[in-house]
Amino acid sequence: MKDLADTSGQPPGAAPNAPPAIELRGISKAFGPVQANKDISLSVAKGAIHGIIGENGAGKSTLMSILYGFYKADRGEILINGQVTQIPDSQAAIAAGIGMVFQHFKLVENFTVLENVVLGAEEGALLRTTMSNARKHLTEIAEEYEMNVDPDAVIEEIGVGQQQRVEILKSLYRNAEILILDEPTGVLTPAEADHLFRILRGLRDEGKTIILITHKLREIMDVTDTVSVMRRGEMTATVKTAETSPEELAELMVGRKVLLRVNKRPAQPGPTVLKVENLRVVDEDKVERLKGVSLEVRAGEILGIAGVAGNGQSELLNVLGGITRATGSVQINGQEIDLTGKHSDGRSRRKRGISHVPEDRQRAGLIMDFAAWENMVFGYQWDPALNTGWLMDNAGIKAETEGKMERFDVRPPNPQLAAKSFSGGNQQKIVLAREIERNPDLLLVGQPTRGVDIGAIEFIHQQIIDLRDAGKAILLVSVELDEIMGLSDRIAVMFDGQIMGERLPDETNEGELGLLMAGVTSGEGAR
Amino acid sequence: MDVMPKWADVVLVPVVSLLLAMVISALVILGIGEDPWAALKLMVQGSFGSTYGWGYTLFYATNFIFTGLAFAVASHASMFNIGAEGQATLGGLGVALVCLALPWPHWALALPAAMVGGALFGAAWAFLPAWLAAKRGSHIVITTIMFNFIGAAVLNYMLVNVMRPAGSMDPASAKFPDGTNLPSLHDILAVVGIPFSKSAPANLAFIIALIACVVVWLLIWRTRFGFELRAYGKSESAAVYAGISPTKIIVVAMLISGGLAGMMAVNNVMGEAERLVLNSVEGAGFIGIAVALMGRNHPLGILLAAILFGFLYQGGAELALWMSIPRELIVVIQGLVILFTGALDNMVRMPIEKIFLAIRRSKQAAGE
Amino acid sequence: EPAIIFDLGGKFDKSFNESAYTGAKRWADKTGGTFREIEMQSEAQREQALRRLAESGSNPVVMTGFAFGNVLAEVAPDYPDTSFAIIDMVVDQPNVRSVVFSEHEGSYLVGMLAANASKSGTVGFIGGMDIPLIRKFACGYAEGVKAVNPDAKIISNMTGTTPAAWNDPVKGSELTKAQISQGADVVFAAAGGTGVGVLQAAADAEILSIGVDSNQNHLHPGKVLTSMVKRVDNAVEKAFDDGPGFETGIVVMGVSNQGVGFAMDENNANIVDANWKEAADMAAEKIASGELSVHDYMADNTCPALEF
Amino acid sequence: MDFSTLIQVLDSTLRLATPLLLACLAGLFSERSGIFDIGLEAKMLISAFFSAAVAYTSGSVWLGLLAGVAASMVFAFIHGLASITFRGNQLISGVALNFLASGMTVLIAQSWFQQGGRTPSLIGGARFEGVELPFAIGPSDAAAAGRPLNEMLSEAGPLQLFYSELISGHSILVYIALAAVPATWWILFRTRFGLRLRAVGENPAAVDTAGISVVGLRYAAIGIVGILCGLAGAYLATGLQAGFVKDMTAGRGYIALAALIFAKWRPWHALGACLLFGLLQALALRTDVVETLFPFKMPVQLLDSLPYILTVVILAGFVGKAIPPRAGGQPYVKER
Ligand SMILES: Nc1ncnc2c1ncn2[C@@H]1O[C@H](COP(=O)(O)OP(=O)(O)OP(=O)(O)O)[C@@H](O)[C@H]1O
Ligand SMILES: Nc1ncnc2c1ncn2[C@@H]1O[C@H](COP(=O)(O)OP(=O)(O)OP(=O)(O)O)[C@@H](O)[C@H]1O
Ligand SMILES: [Mg+2]
Ligand SMILES: [Mg+2]
Repeated sequence: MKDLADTSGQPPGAAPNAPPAIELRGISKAFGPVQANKDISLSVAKGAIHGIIGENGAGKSTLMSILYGFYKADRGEILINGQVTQIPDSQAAIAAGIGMVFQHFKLVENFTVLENVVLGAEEGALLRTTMSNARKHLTEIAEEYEMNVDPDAVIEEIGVGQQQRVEILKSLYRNAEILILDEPTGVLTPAEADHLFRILRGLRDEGKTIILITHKLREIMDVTDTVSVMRRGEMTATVKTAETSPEELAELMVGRKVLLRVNKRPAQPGPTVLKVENLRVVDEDKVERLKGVSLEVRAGEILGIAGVAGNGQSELLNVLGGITRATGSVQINGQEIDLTGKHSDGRSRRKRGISHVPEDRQRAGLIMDFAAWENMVFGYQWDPALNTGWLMDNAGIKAETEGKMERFDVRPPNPQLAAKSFSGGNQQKIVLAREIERNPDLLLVGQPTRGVDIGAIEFIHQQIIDLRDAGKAILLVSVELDEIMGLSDRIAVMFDGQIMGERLPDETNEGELGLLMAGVTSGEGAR
Repeated sequence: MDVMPKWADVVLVPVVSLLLAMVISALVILGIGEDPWAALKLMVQGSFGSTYGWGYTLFYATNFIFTGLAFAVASHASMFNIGAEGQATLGGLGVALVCLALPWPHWALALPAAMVGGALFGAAWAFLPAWLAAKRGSHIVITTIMFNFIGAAVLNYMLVNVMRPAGSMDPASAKFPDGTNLPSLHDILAVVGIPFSKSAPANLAFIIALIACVVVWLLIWRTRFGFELRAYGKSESAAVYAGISPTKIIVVAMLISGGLAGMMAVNNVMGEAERLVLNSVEGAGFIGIAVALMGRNHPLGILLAAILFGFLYQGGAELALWMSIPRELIVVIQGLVILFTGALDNMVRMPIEKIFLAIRRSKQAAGE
Repeated sequence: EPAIIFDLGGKFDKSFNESAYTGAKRWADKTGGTFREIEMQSEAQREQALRRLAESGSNPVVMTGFAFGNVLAEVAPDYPDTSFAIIDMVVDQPNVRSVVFSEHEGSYLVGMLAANASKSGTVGFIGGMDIPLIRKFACGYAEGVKAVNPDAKIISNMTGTTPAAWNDPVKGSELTKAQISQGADVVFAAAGGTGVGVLQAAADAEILSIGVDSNQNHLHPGKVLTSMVKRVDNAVEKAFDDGPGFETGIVVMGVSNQGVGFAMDENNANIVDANWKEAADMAAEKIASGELSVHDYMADNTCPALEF
Repeated sequence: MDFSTLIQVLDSTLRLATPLLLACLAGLFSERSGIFDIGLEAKMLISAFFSAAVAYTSGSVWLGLLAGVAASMVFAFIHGLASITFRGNQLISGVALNFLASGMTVLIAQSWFQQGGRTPSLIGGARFEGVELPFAIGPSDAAAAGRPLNEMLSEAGPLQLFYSELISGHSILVYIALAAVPATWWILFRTRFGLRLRAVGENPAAVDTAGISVVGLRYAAIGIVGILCGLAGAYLATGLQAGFVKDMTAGRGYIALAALIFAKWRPWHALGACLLFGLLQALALRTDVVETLFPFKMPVQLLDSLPYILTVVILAGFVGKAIPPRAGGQPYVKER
């Protein structure tokens, strides 16, 4: 472990010489063959906001879940306020004053807020008194921390922001002194995130200790006092936030200097390939997800869609990819495509020359139990070229797959291996190989480098640019602003199901895009 | 990454599970005061010791191949079809209606028609549960259970009120015309000069079952539809991404499944009884579940498992006859086999996985 | 070695199959011989059971129940050297002995006793599976009741339409309760194993019941009026006695040759009035001599004394 | 149909609904905790056998009841082992246990009593007799008056008839089953245990992170299932009937499951559904009544399968959607 800082440095809210609120020593945890945590040690001072960063799958959630008693560590010990504490289950963690807000909320969807809050913290075997006391207590806490929620609202009927409040209230209700938040801002708008951080600072100033897991370096720099970096199951460094920089953290995260610039020539846009007009999507719960989106992508250019997750980008990709039904108009090469009915599915889209690299490769892009060669034709199995009469041409497909795996540097290049046996980056390469080698007119790409290490990122970016240079139209959706800025020829920003505006990458900056992403149009609030 | 090599998953785990089931069965036999070893010998002798025994073993196996394949096809689409019992019941009705509809001149004409009739009726019985699952999200397990009961009532009504010949007291259909009688294995093997028991019921349907194994294998692993079906079964979200219609997969998979179950009737109704009787399926629909589980949903595995269960059935009948062990013993064994190979799979798998993991770790340690 | 196959319901149904078992057992005790036995579990196994026994050299093979009729007609020609006997059904094959009973005659006699014992003037009949054979019981019973009390009311129910009706005691007891509430105070169960439920419900409600096939008087001493015994045991014993190659053809067992009758023993001695018994005995004599003829439902599928 | 026939049919309905109700409430606890159980049938059957066998051997129906419940608990525990501890497929486990119970009961019965897979008939203290409620006309009044009970009842007024025939005179287990409905409601919605149980069927991870043992809760539910199914089976063999006969549950476990869906997993609705299905069964026994009710000849087979048909209709969502507990049927897997 590389120690960049004296971690016992006192944060603002701490008493001098107090033992650290949390100390982990030599924690290891394996899930079957996957070593999620390797001999991790960490110490967090009382009254600090401590950040943890690391790539997807680095083991952050696992480590925190061990601290919270959700998983049991294979080895190692936990000290709370200097005392060695056994945390065999969450009960013990709660008793030790630890509260955790999970990346995926742990709420009972059809229970009320109040029921969720008291669950597990009931006063006696009967509910009557528990409920009335809890209602009072909850209202007090909610007022104290400005987190108003209706105690009788049913969870599935309130928004994610509200749900998150319930999770925090749950911890506070249990008198948590140590609060762990796992990627709390992924689902929040910038304004909601700001509110959350205000609350967190307030809690810290009361002497509570907070651990914040996030991917966003900006947030780390903004709110934390100290920060730890994890990589591949190991703790690579712990530093004081004031003494580091985003660049340094990024380097620590991936293990080498990060080159975020992409080399590309100026675009040579050709004729319009994709023309979208007034696209609207209403989901199962009758919520309007796309509120009249219009845009155009031309041959030989990359249109990047920026935005906070959950503002309609996924729906846009899904409509264009044939997964979701919609109203409005979409033209490919001047021809209208069906948005409802029998021919609005992925297969029809593919036949029209649209390829789609989905945002979630594991849930959509791949069949994890299928072999690589089967995945290499997944979605195109109907193609006569892949079939001989009634049967699929398995031998031919395997042979072709070998070539593609080589060209896209998929490791190991073994077509028989199941998709789940490849690492995330290699899985993504399989999807890209499949979609790009179809030589589509339009490529839809969602989060192409999510959970992919830096080496693979460079490769994937290059493939996308090569496709553009081959004169294809590309619609790129990413929540990573850097990626959008680096790859796009034009940038459209989505907020709340609408396009807030379009910018050219050279003529804008992250600040302006950030405002658009928060729904502030330049007229009102641009600098 | 897989913890275990494939052979361990496909062979070792089921075999160990089976052994456990057998050990408990032996204890049960001991418990009722009989000698398990003698029982086993008797069962083996009775089911494999003569062509007569073989004839019954294969006859039962034929039923189980059809229902096992039926369960497996639906399973690959992650549909838990436990309605094979009802589908086979209705298949019997279809076969009987076809056989009784015309004065068939020769079995070669009657057979394809009966196969179509059985498959059609079986598929029809699977259609509604499938459609409800696809369109209204109804739980396929519960609807197929319900349809088993409704199917039994339908057959009951048909036999008692419609198909019972005048003057007969039996709730059974009339005997099928001679032109529908399928050649038995005795007849078939006689052609190549192999002597085979004349009175055992194994018949041409066994050959059809073997063909069905090959066809199902081709369908699942070699055709586009099979590809889509397996893809849907593994991941619905990915299937939708790829433009595979869940409705189509669910409905077609269930129709094929029901059709296979229905075709079982060619064996027991047309091949053996040559008339339709109540409860002609005799639980084969449920045994299909065990057969498919043991056979890991693969036709070859299903064939082997079906023969195993055919052995249990025939051997069990022999036990009831020659030892004072009630025939229910095979129901117990059957339950144990399903329990161990299906529900308690992890009980066997987890320790075996641990062993493989330990071996791998130590190898890695040695390699480093 | 002789063999016997019991129909659905099992050999301990306390009724039909048990009667057959008694006969076989008696033969074994008498001769010291052994016999082979199989109980049917399902419709579809009949043929296998028959063949397996014939195949393994059992001879003669006796089976109880009309449901074997179709199957036996097919199997018998394949084993010309084996002698088969079937109870309750006629199968026309050279190596088959068909034993049928004049159940209507025995039912007539217990009907007379029922009418005499009834205080309410309402008696019940609960049949097993609704088939002509059982209607034959019901019809003879009704005639016997009417012979004693022309104004008597006879309530008749069948348990079901499938062989499951032979073994459904719950339904038997529910039907009995219904009949009791309709005023019946004597109930005749001609329903195999289902009758256990009938007799139980009747005993619970303190009314009288009439057993069938076997002598069931002992099941609830003092509460079972009598039993319409059908000497299946005799038929089986005789077939075993006669051994392989026995005389084939149709054997009719009626009142005249003690094939059917009503059971008297210490269990019902106190509840059957001597006068009633005498009347029934007289009727039996008349039937035997041909002076009195009881209508046979199966002869023309009608019943003058009862509507179904 | 006259009043006394109506009372008769309802009386029969109550008797036939009792095992359904007990099993249905068992299913309710199980599925509310997230465990599907198509093995209700198995537990009822094994309990029916052991309660009858032990009641016969010991002469005490209460010992029989205890044995039945214990046997049912053992089967429930096996299901728990398969579906909770070993995270196996709950449906397969249910199917397997149904086979096991069906074969096991006959096998043991045969080797114990040699009566072809049944127990000898139970008499006297080995059976549950009807409980005569105060003021009801029952066998004791009849004995005292020296007149047939039937006659006395036929003279009684409608209210007395209703009370004596329909309300009074059932076995104690019938009253227990009825009382179990409000008890279930109260436990589920008014106690800490109920709150947690409902939560674990919806989202076990929420329960787990709240510091409550998912496994413990589910085993507790399984235990309740064992008791209730045990009661149901014992009622069949020692209350409704006097002894065990093979496969005597005759699909009641599945009808209970159907009733559970029909009731949308709610206790009071379960009572309604079970009474309805009980009524259908009672009517199927009384073809004479059915004939007076319907202008056409209603096939018994249709009557028999109505519970199943109604369940399919409910499942199809045409009559209000039946949404099962969300975590139902899936084992709780923390670590892959
Ligand atoms: N329950 C589990 N069972 C098996 N493997 C798991 C489990 N949870 C996590 N893993 C594996 O452990 C590793 C670390 O996962 P973890 O969720 O801790 O990462 P993370 O740093 O939180 O990633 P992310 O940023 O995506 O949340 C990954 O390889 C993951 O696949
Ligand atoms: N949940 C899991 N179950 C089984 N194996 C897993 C799991 N998660 C990861 N692995 C295996 O662990 C190995 C490392 O996976 P991981 O995704 O962490 O790779 P990585 O180092 O992040 O690579 P990349 O940069 O390509 O994503 C891979 O071989 C993968 O198969
Ligand atoms: Mg995480
Ligand atoms: Mg990775």
